[in-house]
Amino acid sequence: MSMLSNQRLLRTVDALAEACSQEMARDDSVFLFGLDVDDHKAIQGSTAGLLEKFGPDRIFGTPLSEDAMTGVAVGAAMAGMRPIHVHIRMDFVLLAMNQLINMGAKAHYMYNGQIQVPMVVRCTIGRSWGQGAQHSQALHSMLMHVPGLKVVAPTNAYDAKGLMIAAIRDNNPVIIMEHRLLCNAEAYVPEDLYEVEIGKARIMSQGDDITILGVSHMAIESMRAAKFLKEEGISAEVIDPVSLRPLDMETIGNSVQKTGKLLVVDNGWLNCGLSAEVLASIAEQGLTGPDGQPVQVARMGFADTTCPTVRCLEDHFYPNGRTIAAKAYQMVKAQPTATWLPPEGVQPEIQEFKGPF
Amino acid sequence: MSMLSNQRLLRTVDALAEACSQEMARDDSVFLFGLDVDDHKAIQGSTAGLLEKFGPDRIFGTPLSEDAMTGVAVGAAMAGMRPIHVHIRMDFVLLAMNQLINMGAKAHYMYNGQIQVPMVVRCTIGRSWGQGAQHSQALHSMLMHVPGLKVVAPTNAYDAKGLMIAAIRDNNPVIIMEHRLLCNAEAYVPEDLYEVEIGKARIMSQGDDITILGVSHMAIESMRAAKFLKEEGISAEVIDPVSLRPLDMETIGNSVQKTGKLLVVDNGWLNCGLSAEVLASIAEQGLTGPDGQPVQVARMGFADTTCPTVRCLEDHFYPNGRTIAAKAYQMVKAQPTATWLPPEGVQPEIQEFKGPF
Amino acid sequence: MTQPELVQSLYQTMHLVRRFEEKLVELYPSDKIKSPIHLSIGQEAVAAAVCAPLNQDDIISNTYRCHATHIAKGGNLNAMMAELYGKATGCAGGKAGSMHLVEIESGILGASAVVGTTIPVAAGYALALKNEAKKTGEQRVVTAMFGDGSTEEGCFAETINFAVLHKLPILFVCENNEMAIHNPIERRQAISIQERVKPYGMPMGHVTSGDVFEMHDEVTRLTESVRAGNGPAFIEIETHRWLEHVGPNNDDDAPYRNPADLKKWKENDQVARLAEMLGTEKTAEINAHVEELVAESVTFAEQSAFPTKEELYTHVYA
Amino acid sequence: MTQPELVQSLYQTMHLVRRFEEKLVELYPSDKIKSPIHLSIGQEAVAAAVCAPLNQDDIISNTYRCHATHIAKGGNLNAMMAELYGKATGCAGGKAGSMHLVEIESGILGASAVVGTTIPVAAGYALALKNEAKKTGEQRVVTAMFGDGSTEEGCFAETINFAVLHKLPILFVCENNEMAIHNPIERRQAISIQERVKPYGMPMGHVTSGDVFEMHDEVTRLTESVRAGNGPAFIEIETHRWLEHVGPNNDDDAPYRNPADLKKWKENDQVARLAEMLGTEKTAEINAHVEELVAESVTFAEQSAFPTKEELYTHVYA
Ligand SMILES: Cc1ncc(C[n+]2csc(CCOP(=O)(O)OP(=O)(O)O)c2C)c(N)n1
Ligand SMILES: Cc1ncc(C[n+]2csc(CCOP(=O)(O)OP(=O)(O)O)c2C)c(N)n1
Ligand SMILES: [Mg+2]
Ligand SMILES: [Mg+2]
Repeated sequence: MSMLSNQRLLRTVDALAEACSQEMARDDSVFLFGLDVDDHKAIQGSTAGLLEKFGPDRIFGTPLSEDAMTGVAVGAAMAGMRPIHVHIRMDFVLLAMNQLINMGAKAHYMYNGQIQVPMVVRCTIGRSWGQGAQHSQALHSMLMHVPGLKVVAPTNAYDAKGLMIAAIRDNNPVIIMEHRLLCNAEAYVPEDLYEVEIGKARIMSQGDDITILGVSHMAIESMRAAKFLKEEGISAEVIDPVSLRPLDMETIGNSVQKTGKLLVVDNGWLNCGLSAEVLASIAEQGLTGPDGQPVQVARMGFADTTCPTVRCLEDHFYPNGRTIAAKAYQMVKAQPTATWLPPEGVQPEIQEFKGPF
Repeated sequence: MSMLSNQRLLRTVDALAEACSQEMARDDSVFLFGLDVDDHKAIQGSTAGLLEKFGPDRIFGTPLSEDAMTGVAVGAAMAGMRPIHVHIRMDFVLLAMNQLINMGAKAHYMYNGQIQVPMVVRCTIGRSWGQGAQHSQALHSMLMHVPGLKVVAPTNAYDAKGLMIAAIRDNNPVIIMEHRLLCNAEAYVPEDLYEVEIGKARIMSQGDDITILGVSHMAIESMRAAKFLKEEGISAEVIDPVSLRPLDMETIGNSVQKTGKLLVVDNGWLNCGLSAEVLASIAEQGLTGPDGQPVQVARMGFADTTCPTVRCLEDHFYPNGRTIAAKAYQMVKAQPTATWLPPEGVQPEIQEFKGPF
Repeated sequence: MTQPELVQSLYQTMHLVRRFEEKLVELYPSDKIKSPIHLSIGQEAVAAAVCAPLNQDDIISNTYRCHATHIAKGGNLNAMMAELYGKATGCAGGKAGSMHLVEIESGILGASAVVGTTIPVAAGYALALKNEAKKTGEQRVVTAMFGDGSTEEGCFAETINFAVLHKLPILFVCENNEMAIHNPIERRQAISIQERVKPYGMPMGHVTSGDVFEMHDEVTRLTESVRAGNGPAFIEIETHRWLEHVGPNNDDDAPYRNPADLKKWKENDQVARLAEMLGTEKTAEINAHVEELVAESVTFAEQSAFPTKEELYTHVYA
Repeated sequence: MTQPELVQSLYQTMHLVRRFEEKLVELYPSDKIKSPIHLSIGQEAVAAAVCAPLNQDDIISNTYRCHATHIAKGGNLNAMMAELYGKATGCAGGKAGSMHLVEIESGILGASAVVGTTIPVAAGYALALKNEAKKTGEQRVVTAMFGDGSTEEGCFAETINFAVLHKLPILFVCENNEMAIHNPIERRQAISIQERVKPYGMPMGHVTSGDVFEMHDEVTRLTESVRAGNGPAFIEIETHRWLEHVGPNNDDDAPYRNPADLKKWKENDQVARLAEMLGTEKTAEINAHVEELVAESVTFAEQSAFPTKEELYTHVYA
């Protein structure tokens, strides 16, 4: 992360609120709307203070009408405004697919550049405390499938602010996928306005033995895995893709050519997902490791099931630092049946998380 | 295709209508509904005769309400009926994503097996005659992403009938993806009731030099490519996956171990798509060809753009027999820049197709 | 049912709902229930009234705020509590939790946490029951529960139209607590639900009094109309949520609350009212029984095992 | 505008639409236009009336059946015909075709082939214009065109509610030809559109006569109400599609047709009526001009080049 002045430790939600507030002050075509954005809970605090500062014309709650409200965002964007539409869970975006994909993603192309759709869709992936089948989905892979859309997934407060600003200024529909467990995570965030480039991955920790690409919350779990692996003398390079579409295959490709091994850990299902895309792209390019051998690849992600509610099943639904480390260990040691598992570690954002929501 | 008695040459749409008719006669819990299913055009003829035979209680048009009508299908299925819900274009399924994914795909799991959702969703991919951005999408990859759904894509009348019957009898939501250009293609179809197994691919033509996996209409184009390649002395094994989720990776894997080369030609976008999944799966398994080298892989599909309306751009949006052959040629000859292109061929289903719809 | 029997029956249901949920309030800080809970405390009368005219094989379709109707429709209390604990003995083996309670043998169609989704699903079930009645001659009915907020989703309008068009055997019940999370209805809806629905010509009811007997009479009248084959009916029942939207706490002083409303509704508490009507002796008897049921459900839940990890992979496909 | 001027202006617009589309009917068998065309022959009066009170910088939002309003709103005829041919000079360079016509400098927001999608999009545009007016003091208006079928989509109900709630400067125009493809309205809608919309309290109109002057007066009244800041208005205009749903042909004897209806509407043809009002001389003058415009558009389209293949990759992202 580049060094900018006036850094403060901020929670991700505060960084998001700050980004919106600064952009709304800078550009009066920006407005923010969605269910519950203007209540006292303020979407975990991520919209806090905006109503007081900008009034109900520029931040307002809506009826429960995700489909039409997405259309309203599309239309307002076509007219030159810069709407930010907020969903408190990504699962509800399934109600907005028609507008997002049939209109939002296509208008600029279909109308041959005459119209732009500079809109932002914020949505949060739920997890823990029994979010269950319908409040825990991460649908980025579906959205990544569609030309015309951009998708980003900040995993820390710094990126959250910089991506939010970049997304607002982008002239295309940008989906910002947040993660409920990361809402309160703190990072140093500059006071100034800055953009985090959409389309650039970030190397979170350098390493030589294996590349681990961790998406959204799995970037955090991958860092945990890297720590476990270090104790075994394995040096993992952890990459946070930050931007999912466009995806920075160059950074990933460079890393795997150095390590010769790639483990993609998606915060989502595998089938036809981001992890498939990355593995396919590496294979298609025929990338090789330092030994000249093809890069060895593997992927992890949500179990190929619906998400169960009870914690003891949920624990097996998601990869975690230990299972990621174990998989990486097998790959590095070239022992596919090795059963080494790191000791139980702490996952404060999970262990400390208590709903009710 | 197995040999059953009483084969007749039937169009795909006639085969679909026959399958529905026979299943509706056999099982009175089956019903068929959707926009325009009961008019004189009868969804290109694929629902012809049903109204006369089964009356308006079991085949009926609906209001323009894709979201709720999908919910109605889910609910009726939960109650033990076997609805077939028809969309004349797959693009409209984007309006049904919430019901399909949040309810249809999850109910059986979320309710721990207490409830089943034996429903069928038929939808047609449009192409040609300026179907354009919003009438040409193939969204199978999005649906394949979701545990709980099944997705099949018949490319001939035989499979259309057999898959329709299998889908009706399946106790899960099954999406049948048809292709507008294949509606009138004829094949021999048994009079009897038979199922085509969901989850089994079909080898369309045997070959040793390269495996070409062609999805939906691209199975036809891949067969054309194989013909071109044959004239160059290249023997391509063409596989039609038939079923997309579950996907028969075993048949594909066996083939690539024989040929050492795989070209996936999807009838859809590449990014996070079926083609990515197949390549990832091959790479993950570390499959090798007869020479012990890793399988060489590549993929083709829709251009990474919205679909344009005018034919001259559309022609470049889709792969075709010639471009597929050219790509396969490069792979087999190990000349990535080889510029061989087969002569112009006939694509009667495209050249003869005249809308208006 | 005689009037005293009705009073007793409604009281027992309401009190059971109340006590079950008060038990949840008590248990929740122990973190044994790890799932969002949307309580119906204050709204029990609706569930009791709505379920009163239903047979076991009639169907109720629920939202995530489903404890009250789950109990009122006759859901097994032990399996319900076990589900909230995420136990293998839960009504969905721990996979559902509070937001997706289900018990098909009691006619309880699975609940959904996506607002509005169950409305067309309920209509689809009703379509099947209309079909069934042609063979059996007996019309089972579907009661579709939903909040005021659901009526803003497009699928509500789509479903109402379809149900009227097909004369489906469904009673739409809008449980109007005038809130969607913290967002008051007047900031979400341009006109009243009554005005919007009236033109469809369904038999309609609108209970604003909070009076459980009025609810009961109206629901009974409309359910019987549905059962008689007259097609769908619609009722809106005004009520008030006493606790926070999700979770076990009061949020009396949250800015979205109007304290006068809360006070008015608490003074209009139907549980207390019916207890008084029944007299201390009868009430004590019922209460004792209710306490046993609730206590038993907790014991059952506590003593049950969690599902084994293999369960993660069961029932993905049927 | 004086009454004679109005007659002339409405006639010219309607006749231009009619002749442009008749030219398409003639051209279509040549296969030069390779895209589904949804013609408005028989419905021209609606477009002429709706666009009459609009300024160039007002916005019209269209469905796939968009030729008539594209012309009436002042869309460039050459660029329009070129678009139907798929030429680089088309209003969207061949990427749009008939179903997605667009010309933002004439206030024509791109059309959509997914029924209902443009309704909330139009409302979003109106939200922006409401905002703009706070700064400029001038209220531009959005006219949202849609068919009777669109009103069954959930987003219609969602949008109406939102528009009324936010007092958006939008005129909703339901062009009711009583058909969605071949499906008559009474088999799709349980109650009339008027009944459904009336409760929202918007200024409303309902023109059943087919009379272009009545349409014009009603649309003008409502557009001015919207422009004056009174919030949304709604008008339903009954009309009849003379040709098949999509394509250039008659389908008079298709089973879904009621020949009496078609006959009645053809006898009520506003193009013929206004021609008569204008007299042969004036009509001939206008007609000659129209023929020139149409012929010129064909020549322009024919002589224009197709886009180069690089165009496939332009404008994916802005
Ligand atoms: C489609 C959808 N949008 C938003 C939400 C978030 N949400 C959960 S409950 C709720 C309020 C629903 O209000 P209402 O229907 O009146 O039910 P109540 O909670 O008052 O019983 C909202 C907006 C959701 N679960 N689903
Ligand atoms: C969401 C959606 N569903 C179905 C279709 C198929 N379709 C195309 S036009 C049409 C009829 C629409 O009727 P109406 O809104 O009355 O417009 P009209 O064609 O009569 O002008 C239908 C169902 C579609 N394009 N989009
Ligand atoms: Mg409510
Ligand atoms: Mg119509």
